[in-house]
Amino acid sequence: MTATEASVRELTYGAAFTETLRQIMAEDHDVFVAGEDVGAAGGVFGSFTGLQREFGEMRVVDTPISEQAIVGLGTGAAVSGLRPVVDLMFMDFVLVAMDQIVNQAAKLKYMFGGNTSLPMTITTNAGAGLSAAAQHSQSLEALLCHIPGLKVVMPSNAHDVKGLLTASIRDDNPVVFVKHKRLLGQKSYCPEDLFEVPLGSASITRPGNDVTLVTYGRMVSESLKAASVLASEGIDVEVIDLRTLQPLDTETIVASVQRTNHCVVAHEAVRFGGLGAEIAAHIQEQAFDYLDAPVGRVGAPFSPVPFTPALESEYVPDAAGIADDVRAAVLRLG
Amino acid sequence: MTATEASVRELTYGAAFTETLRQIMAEDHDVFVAGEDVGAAGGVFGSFTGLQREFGEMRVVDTPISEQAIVGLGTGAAVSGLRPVVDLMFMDFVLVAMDQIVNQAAKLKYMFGGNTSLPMTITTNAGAGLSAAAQHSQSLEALLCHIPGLKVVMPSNAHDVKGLLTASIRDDNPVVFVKHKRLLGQKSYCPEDLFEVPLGSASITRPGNDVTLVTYGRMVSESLKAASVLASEGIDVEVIDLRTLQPLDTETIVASVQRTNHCVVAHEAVRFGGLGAEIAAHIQEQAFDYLDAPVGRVGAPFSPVPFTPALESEYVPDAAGIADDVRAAVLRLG
Amino acid sequence: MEITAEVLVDLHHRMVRIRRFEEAAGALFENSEMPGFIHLYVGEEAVAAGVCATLRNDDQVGSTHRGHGHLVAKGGDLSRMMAELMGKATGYNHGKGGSMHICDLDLNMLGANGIVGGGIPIAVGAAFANKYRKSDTVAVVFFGDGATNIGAFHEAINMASALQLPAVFVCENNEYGEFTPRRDTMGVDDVVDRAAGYGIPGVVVDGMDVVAVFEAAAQAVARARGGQGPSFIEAKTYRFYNHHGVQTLGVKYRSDEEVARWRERDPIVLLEERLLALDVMTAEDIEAVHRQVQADVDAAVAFGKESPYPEPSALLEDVYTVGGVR
Amino acid sequence: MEITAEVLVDLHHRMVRIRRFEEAAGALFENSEMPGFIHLYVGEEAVAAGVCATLRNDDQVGSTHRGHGHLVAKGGDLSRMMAELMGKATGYNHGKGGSMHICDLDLNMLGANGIVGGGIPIAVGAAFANKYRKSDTVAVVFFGDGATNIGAFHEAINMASALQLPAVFVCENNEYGEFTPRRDTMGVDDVVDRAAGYGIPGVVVDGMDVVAVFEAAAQAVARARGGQGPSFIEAKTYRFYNHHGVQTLGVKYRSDEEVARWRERDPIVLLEERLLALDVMTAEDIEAVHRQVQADVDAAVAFGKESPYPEPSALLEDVYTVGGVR
Ligand SMILES: Cc1ncc(C[n+]2csc(CCOP(=O)(O)OP(=O)(O)O)c2C)c(N)n1
Ligand SMILES: Cc1ncc(C[n+]2csc(CCOP(=O)(O)OP(=O)(O)O)c2C)c(N)n1
Ligand SMILES: [Mg+2]
Ligand SMILES: [Mg+2]
Repeated sequence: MTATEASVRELTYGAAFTETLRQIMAEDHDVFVAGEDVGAAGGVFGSFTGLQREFGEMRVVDTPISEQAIVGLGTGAAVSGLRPVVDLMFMDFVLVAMDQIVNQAAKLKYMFGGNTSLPMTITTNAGAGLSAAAQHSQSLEALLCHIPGLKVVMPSNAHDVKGLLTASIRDDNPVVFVKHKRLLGQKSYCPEDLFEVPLGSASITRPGNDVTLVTYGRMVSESLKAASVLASEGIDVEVIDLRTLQPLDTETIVASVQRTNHCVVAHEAVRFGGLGAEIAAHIQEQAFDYLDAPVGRVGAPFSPVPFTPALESEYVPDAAGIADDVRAAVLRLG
Repeated sequence: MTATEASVRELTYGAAFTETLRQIMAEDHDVFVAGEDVGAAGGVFGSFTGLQREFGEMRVVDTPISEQAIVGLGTGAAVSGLRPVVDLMFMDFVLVAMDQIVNQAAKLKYMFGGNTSLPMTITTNAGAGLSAAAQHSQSLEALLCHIPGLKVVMPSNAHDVKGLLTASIRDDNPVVFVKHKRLLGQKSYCPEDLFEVPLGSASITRPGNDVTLVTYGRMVSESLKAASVLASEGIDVEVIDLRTLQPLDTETIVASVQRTNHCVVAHEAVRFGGLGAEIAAHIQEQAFDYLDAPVGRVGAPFSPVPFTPALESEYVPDAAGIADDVRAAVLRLG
Repeated sequence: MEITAEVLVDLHHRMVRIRRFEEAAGALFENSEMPGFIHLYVGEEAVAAGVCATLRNDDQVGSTHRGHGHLVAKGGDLSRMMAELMGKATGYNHGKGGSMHICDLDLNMLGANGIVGGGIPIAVGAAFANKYRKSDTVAVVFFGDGATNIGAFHEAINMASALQLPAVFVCENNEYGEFTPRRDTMGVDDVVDRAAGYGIPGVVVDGMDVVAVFEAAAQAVARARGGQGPSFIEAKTYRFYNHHGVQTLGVKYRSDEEVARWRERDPIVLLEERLLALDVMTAEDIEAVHRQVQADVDAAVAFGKESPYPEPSALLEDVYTVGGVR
Repeated sequence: MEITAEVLVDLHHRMVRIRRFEEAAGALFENSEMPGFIHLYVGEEAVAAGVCATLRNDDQVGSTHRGHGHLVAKGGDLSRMMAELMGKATGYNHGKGGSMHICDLDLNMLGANGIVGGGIPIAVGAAFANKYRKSDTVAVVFFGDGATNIGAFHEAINMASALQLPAVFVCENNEYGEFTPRRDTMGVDDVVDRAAGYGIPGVVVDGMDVVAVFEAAAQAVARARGGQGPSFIEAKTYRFYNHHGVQTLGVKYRSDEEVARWRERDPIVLLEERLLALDVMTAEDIEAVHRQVQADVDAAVAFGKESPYPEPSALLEDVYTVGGVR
């Protein structure tokens, strides 16, 4: 064991979330949490475990089952100068509160001519793979990224959970912070002290020269798996983890594609109209002359998420499918 | 005046909607209308004028201000075999009912393993340009097109209003039928008898050889204006009016681009993450080797819709902006 | 409807079917033999059974995430149910829906629903269709106490009142929404206090007493069937198991004493005591029902286990109704 | 709060300011000199004036699409208001909001809102902030009768009750939602019947009697300020003009007789009769108030007309708070 390895502090993705929240709440009394079962129960995914005991019922608020009022609570409190973290449990429930998020929180500052700020973080859990069926498995980030006024974050590992959550809560805009349910138990490196990963900056998770693989959330690990397989085939993949989806770090993406001349975008969300469409459209605009092949897109097929594991495993994109698309891009005959 | 001109029957876009609904309701007793102020008042845009007098209160139902329950009313009635037309007045209010539309109506058939059909049409009015500000001016079609299970229609003229509305109401799936507020008073050719414009088929509104301009809704007339200007500059533009956005007629688009080798997509919705992104991404996938320039995209900038006409006129895309992007595409130096 | 011996026997049968089905499903789930989330109806059987026994086949039922009991009570096929929970092609939804979306449209059971309150507007839409068709069919919708805090509930019940639809609203008040006590989430003693705000009649019934539920439901259904509009029933009940699955893991949110107190009022035991006291059934008769139902449930489990998963080609089927132009 | 002569004069002044402002705005609108939609408050002045006169500057006000009256009553600057309605850079929202989003956050008026019911959860959030900070500030939210049919209203008022927040819910019951009579959309005689469903006290007041409104509001606000939780006020009122704009075009949805009956109870005239009867003001005093306010309104119109539109560069400003990391 080297010195570096010895000092690596590991935490699960879920625990990183809880620890970060606890540290931020300790340093900033304006930060509070509200949502269904976030209090005594600690949240359905354990994301808020222990916080109510530590900070009390006023700072960790169990609410009625009322997603619209939960987001409104956050919006009104944020306009009043607090820094709310409101939880919507499953990303599918974002749809229940869509008016409050899109018509209200996202637009208030602009409609008010700038006369307010809205430092609210909405936390939620996305993603398929738990046989939770069509109303508890969606990845709906494309809907939010299209809305001016919102920021959208989807971390892929414990380190970024910490850095992005810190930046999100400290940001003066409404941020939707999306965890992936299947990453909650994944352990990885996470520093103890609070730090920020700036919103809007992607990270190059694996440098490479032959093709740029743009991804985020749970598809980062699948992409890295695909990259390993492809490496053995002589294809050197650069993997970019977007981390923040809105604002999108187009500079990092375009610079990479200008170098590799090939690109594939991979996400778990439905392919048609997903964020991959915006990224592909943007790349062909900005790097047209550099592209040796069309920008490939990996995403879920055009159907609701099926319940049965037999179909869900076909539905969710994986390393093998990503590798196929990368091969197609790189090996394309001009 | 020629014989053809003499026989041309003109109707406003809004009147075509009302006439079609009246004709369909007369022939199919399973069709009813429900929504806020659709009855005695005839709808805030006059779209339902006279229908309650003709068909009675049970077939033209004034509802409470309850968008979720309005869509649910349609969904439950459709599952029970009726063919509801439910109105949401402004497209911005789709967000209030987003759970009922996306989590329920769009997915029920699939979640139920196919054991139902859902012949519901949701009608609404989109678009900016009336100084109606950020909560009454949005074009949110990209949100709906991303959702498997929904169909989405946006007609550009009276003829298509009639043909598409007929096809929508007769379709056994949930269809969101989006009118543009600023087109309601526009007169154009419209046959008297009912007919269908099949969902999913685009129309080539103006054939051309140099560049394909893909558009829909109110941007069709702006695109045609741009095409006229460009024609005088020697640029021969093919204008495709998508008419249906989901399912998207990719065949017509790709075939055109393979011929013209240039493409611009224009819509009123916000450019980032708009439907134009999907179309551009798709074209570069399917016609990469045919493209002499990147697919251009025209759309609204990344802000909520401003109230004041001084800014709103800058916000909404127009013929001049479209022409600029087309020129950029066609005149691009390889 | 009168409480004849026949009705009592029928109520008992419905309840036992629910109980045995749920116990089997719960066991499979705890044993990791069943995918996804399941919300068991054990303890609340009297509500679904009492209400559904008053319904005709063509009456519609709207349901919740805790929907197995509603489907069993409406006459659901246990084998197709069990197969669905297991994600099999032979299931009600061909494996695409699972526990949270299980439905039988032939029985007019309009599906469980994963969104709290999401099924209420849809059931009201079914009630509208009944009135529209001038039929005397009634739509009944079940929902939890927690669901009465969500906007969709409010809009839908108000819509039913405004349009005077043939609908019955049945609140299964088990005093918790997941892990949060109801009293922390609303300022009323009884959920039924909300009915007056919609101008519709409401009653509270002992949700552990299936006869009481049956009688209240019979009245509400008759009222709706007679064109006199919607009404509200609050059934005070309790779930014997955890919100999701069987065992409570993690934080304990209900005291052992509270659970024990409710378990003493097991709705099936209460009915069986009555059946014996009234000499409607003997202990042997009761035993026989349990045995027969258990055999049916065992067969359902076997059917589910033996059934195949759907083929991958099913993934993209039934997203749309194709060729749906008439 | 006591109804002193001073309070009466203040109430009168607030009402006249609303009336004169709205008449001017309506005239500009009908004359096509004002863009967009406007929903006038004429006829309902006693509600905003009576409630806002009980408030401190730091108390928050949540509003609706019919929001001018709320802002004027809270002390809004008429010039910045008129400029906003005209879409000018000098307006409250720098022309970006207009009538449906007009706000003054320094006065804690949290903005008109174009979504029916959309402002209610936000006001409840402000009430939460007050409690969180242990301040005795109160959040008041106005909404129409029609808005009480929407889910956001239900969720928000229930949340305020569950969390015992310092909030006051004021329903402006003008008996119509756009062109649809209230009675067609809900099964209760009085909107206040809904308060009991949230376990909070509710009262009905004559919304044309500003003193009655003031007294009810003073009680509700004191209650909230004292930490005793939310309450509900239904003010029966009427809008003298159309839902949107001044004249009713198209279908007539209210009888002339009905409009005339309500106009006879003009809240300003009623108060002026009282002021005269009580010798608090003379006819000349009253006349002077109207004259002075009219001069202010005329100045506001002139200010609005003379003000410049925002520069195109403003289009992309204020979408986000930039550099907002503290
Ligand atoms: C809109 C929405 N919010 C939250 C959830 C998560 N959730 C599932 S069940 C449940 C509790 C429901 O409580 P209640 O309505 O009382 O029904 P019970 O589970 O007690 O039968 C919650 C919060 C959901 N499924 N949908
Ligand atoms: C969610 C939503 N649905 C519909 C509308 C259209 N709309 C604007 S005002 C209004 C009527 C509101 O009635 P009420 O709440 O009684 O207020 P009033 O106009 O009478 O003051 C409607 C339906 C809207 N703005 N928002
Ligand atoms: Mg419950
Ligand atoms: Mg009203």
